[in-house]
Amino acid sequence: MSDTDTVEPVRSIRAPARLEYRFTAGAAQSRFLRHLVEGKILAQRCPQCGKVYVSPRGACAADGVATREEVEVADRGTVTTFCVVNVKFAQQVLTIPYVSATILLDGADIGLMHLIQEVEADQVHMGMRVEAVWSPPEERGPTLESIRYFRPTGEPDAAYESYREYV
Amino acid sequence: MAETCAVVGIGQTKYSATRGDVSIPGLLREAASRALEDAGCGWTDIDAVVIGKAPDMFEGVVMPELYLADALGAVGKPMMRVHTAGSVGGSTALVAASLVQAGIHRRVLTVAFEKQSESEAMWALSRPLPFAPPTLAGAGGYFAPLIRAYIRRSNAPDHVGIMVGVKDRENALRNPYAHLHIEDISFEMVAESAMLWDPIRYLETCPSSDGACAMVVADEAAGDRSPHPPAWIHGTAMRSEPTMFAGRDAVNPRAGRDCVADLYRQGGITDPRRQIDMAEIYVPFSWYEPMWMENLGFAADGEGWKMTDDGSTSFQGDLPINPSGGVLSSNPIGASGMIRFAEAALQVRGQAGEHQVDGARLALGHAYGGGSQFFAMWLVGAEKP
Amino acid sequence: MRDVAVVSFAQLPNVRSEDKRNEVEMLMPVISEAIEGSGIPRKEIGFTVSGSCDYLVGAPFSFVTGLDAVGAWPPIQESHVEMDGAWALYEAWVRLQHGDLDSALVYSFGKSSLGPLRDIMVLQLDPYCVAPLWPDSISVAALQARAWLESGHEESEMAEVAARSRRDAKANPMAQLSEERDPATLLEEPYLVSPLRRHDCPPLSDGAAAMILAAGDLAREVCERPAWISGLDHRIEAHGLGVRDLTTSPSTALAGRHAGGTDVEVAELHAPFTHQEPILREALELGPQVTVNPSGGALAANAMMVAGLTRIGEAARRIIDGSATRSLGHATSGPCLQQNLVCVMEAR
Amino acid sequence: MADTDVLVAPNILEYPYTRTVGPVLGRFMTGLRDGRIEGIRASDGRVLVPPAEYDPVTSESLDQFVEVGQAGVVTTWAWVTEPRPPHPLERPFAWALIRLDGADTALLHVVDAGDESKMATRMRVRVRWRDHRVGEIQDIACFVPEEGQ
Repeated sequence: MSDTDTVEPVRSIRAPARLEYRFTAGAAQSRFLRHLVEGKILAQRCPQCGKVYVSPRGACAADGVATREEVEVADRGTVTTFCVVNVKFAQQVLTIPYVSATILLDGADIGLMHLIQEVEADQVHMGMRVEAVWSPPEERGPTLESIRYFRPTGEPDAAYESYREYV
Repeated sequence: MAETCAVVGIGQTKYSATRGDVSIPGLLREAASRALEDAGCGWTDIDAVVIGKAPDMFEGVVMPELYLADALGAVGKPMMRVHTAGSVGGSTALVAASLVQAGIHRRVLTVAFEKQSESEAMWALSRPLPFAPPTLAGAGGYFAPLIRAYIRRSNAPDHVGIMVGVKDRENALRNPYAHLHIEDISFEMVAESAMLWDPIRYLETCPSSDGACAMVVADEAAGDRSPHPPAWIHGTAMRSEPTMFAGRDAVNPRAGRDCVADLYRQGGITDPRRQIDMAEIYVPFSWYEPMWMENLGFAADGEGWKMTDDGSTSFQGDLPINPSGGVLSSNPIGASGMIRFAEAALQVRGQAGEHQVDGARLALGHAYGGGSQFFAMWLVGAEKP
Repeated sequence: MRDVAVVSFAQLPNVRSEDKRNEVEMLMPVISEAIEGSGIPRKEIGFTVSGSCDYLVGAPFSFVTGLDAVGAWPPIQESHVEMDGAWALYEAWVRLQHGDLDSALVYSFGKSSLGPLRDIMVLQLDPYCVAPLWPDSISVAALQARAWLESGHEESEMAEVAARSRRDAKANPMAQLSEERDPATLLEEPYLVSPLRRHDCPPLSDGAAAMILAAGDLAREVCERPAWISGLDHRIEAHGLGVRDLTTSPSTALAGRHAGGTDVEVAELHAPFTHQEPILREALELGPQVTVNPSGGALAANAMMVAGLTRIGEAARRIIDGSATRSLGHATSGPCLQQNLVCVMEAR
Repeated sequence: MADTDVLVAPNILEYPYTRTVGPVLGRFMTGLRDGRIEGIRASDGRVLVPPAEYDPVTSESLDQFVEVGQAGVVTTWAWVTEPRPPHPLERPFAWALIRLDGADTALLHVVDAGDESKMATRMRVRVRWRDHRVGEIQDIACFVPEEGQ
């Protein structure tokens, strides 16, 4: 047993770690998520700068103040910028290529990240007008997945100047 | 005002996808021992240790300073651990410098590292959280839309990103520590590599590396006596802004502009393009070179890509950017920022070997992190400020 | 060194589970309270630094969203340590020594309710030879407790610490556990992990705290009785439990000597387990005349990453409110008091 | 909607870490796989078990290995009545710091003593090896009280 040269030395160990946490969405986010079940997109307006946040997080990060006033925004908007995802990685649920876009919903002052479908990836472009495709009401839950994706509305593109501040 | 201080020792590991020959402490020691040797000092000459790395989840070691205290000779000394996302390597160096600038310590050892091979880095960055849409696609998925917006704003031609991908890999061939040594790198090779996160191609992205970088930061007296030329610190600055707020410009963030303005004020820089000899900039995706050229005031808005296009940022250019090969050639995330800071210092010390820029006397080290919201920078020079 | 003082401190009430609020929603009111308490306009604060731990939340970069509570616009000079907020305070104090900035915001947050804290803390331990066995944090503390007991102490001393802490906590509205218990009856309870009983261990807490530091004239201007930091130091020991004498705390003693921790009237010691309080007391050479943990200490409220900063905040509060002229705040990190920080404050 | 309706969801953090061990820990792990416990000699002559890669006093690299005994004394211990899921044993057991014969520092491991009354500081315990060993600290299944006590 003392002859260490006869077998390969140990070079690595396995150290799996599994920890079970809970994730809390917080008050503002929870109200937003629950409204999705009803097909509504709830935003919050900052009392200082007046900007409309969606998804709301209960605070205006620029001012560091709580946002309490709730406003509803449209479920359609403008693609301000996007990425065509063509890379495979662990825990990915979508088939590639898919388009992940920043969408400025009408009435909001900040973009929301979501998927663009019902259009070829190479046809998606900045300024494209899109609308939400909701899951059937019985399948909706308090999650952004209640919006299955966004799809082109066919409206003319928004002018670059109308959204360039929001990418 | 703050005390004068200098970098008197620098050490790096060889960067690679998996440093299977060492433990985590072994990896840090490789860099730290080289830094001490360069500084001509021993473990007992060090007053305090500051370490930095990106999320603990990469290695699954919570607050690793606790376990690493022994290996870094910190027992009985003050030891701190910094975490500011991707900018952490830079911030860590700034905290170390701050301890000397405050007049509290004479010599501080600072080390930043990542041993990403212990886990799958992409997992830690892209783990889906409850209630979110399944759009998460890693760092590339976050930055690609910003790059697209930059291209739209500046009307930059597509080949600029490819040029950076080629240039930084060519530079890496002169740096023995670099992870990627692609001997036959060419424009065609980058152009034809897979489009991963359109508009980002595979060879326009950084690798995932294991590695560590260390520095010894010392006060003026120790700098004066250091066995090798010191890099004197002419300015240090950090700025942060929130990730998401209405009207935020994430393409050309104000935090970066404010940070560099503070740095230039400290260093007496009025014409950065002319006064600064080279820079090591945090460029994890090729397009970030032209983007940061504008953010850092080296080019006017919308003109950054022209510096890449006309060769100004090449090794032979008038403002060489990332002669080490940059983040595109070596990316141990938590260390990547410190490598920028250390490489800038190496250049003004005249110790960059084959990738030494002729006549580099004043250099900028830059790091950023989060959603382009955390910035850390320093300005180092061959002469005392 | 430049004169720097704690001029304002705020904390959330510690609770078992802060279910209704996420980190930003928790931090906003406490940061605002600290800033308003200082009277310094938010946008004029020179430096901001926070302390937190991703593993408590179970998500990387958890401090990033914390920044949303600050109002970091226009951009601010800001940093973060993945450590207890007490080390964020240290970084801020160092930064103020440069002389170009006069004030700093320090904050920290921690929610123990989100994950299995006893197991999370295992990942602090030697990742090769110890963590793979999963010795939970209470078991590790129990090893130290027995070593301390067998160096010449009694379990009744531990029960006395527990009873006094929870009794003192009755006067602290921010505490989570407060009760009147007879030490003798505490000893009749079963062991949790012998020799530790439940009352020897800290509660699981969610909390957040924020503090404002100011230098020189600014401190005098905004605060009637600033808690001037007369000494601040921290030290670390070897990591391995089997290489240390667990019955003493040499790093606390060293930090205490460097910080000048003598002649204090009040000491807030970050001792999450009962046996650790006398170990720290001895290391800092605190005599019987020193009031220890009048807030109830970490045995009454122990929000991770917050409890250390809170000790300094509580010690500062006693200078600011005039009930003490010299006080000491202490913070610890790592298994069995591996790393320790001492902050000595005084009225002038 | 009531304010109390805050959404909560499970969030499982699970990573299969692989740790490369380097030469010093690698030799220790190799020894365990082969049923042998090796420490390392520090600059002050002490034998450290488990071995440190770097000297705790001088910080210099260490490489002088010393085989130590497979039995030793308990220097402190804690009794677990209700084992937690990740714990090495499913029945009540002791965590212990154990100084092996020939070593100057103590190793953290578990003692399968059956009952708390069988545990005492300074008691002697002996390694019980796992049947199938792969080169990791769990190759020591546990320690057991040495016979004849």
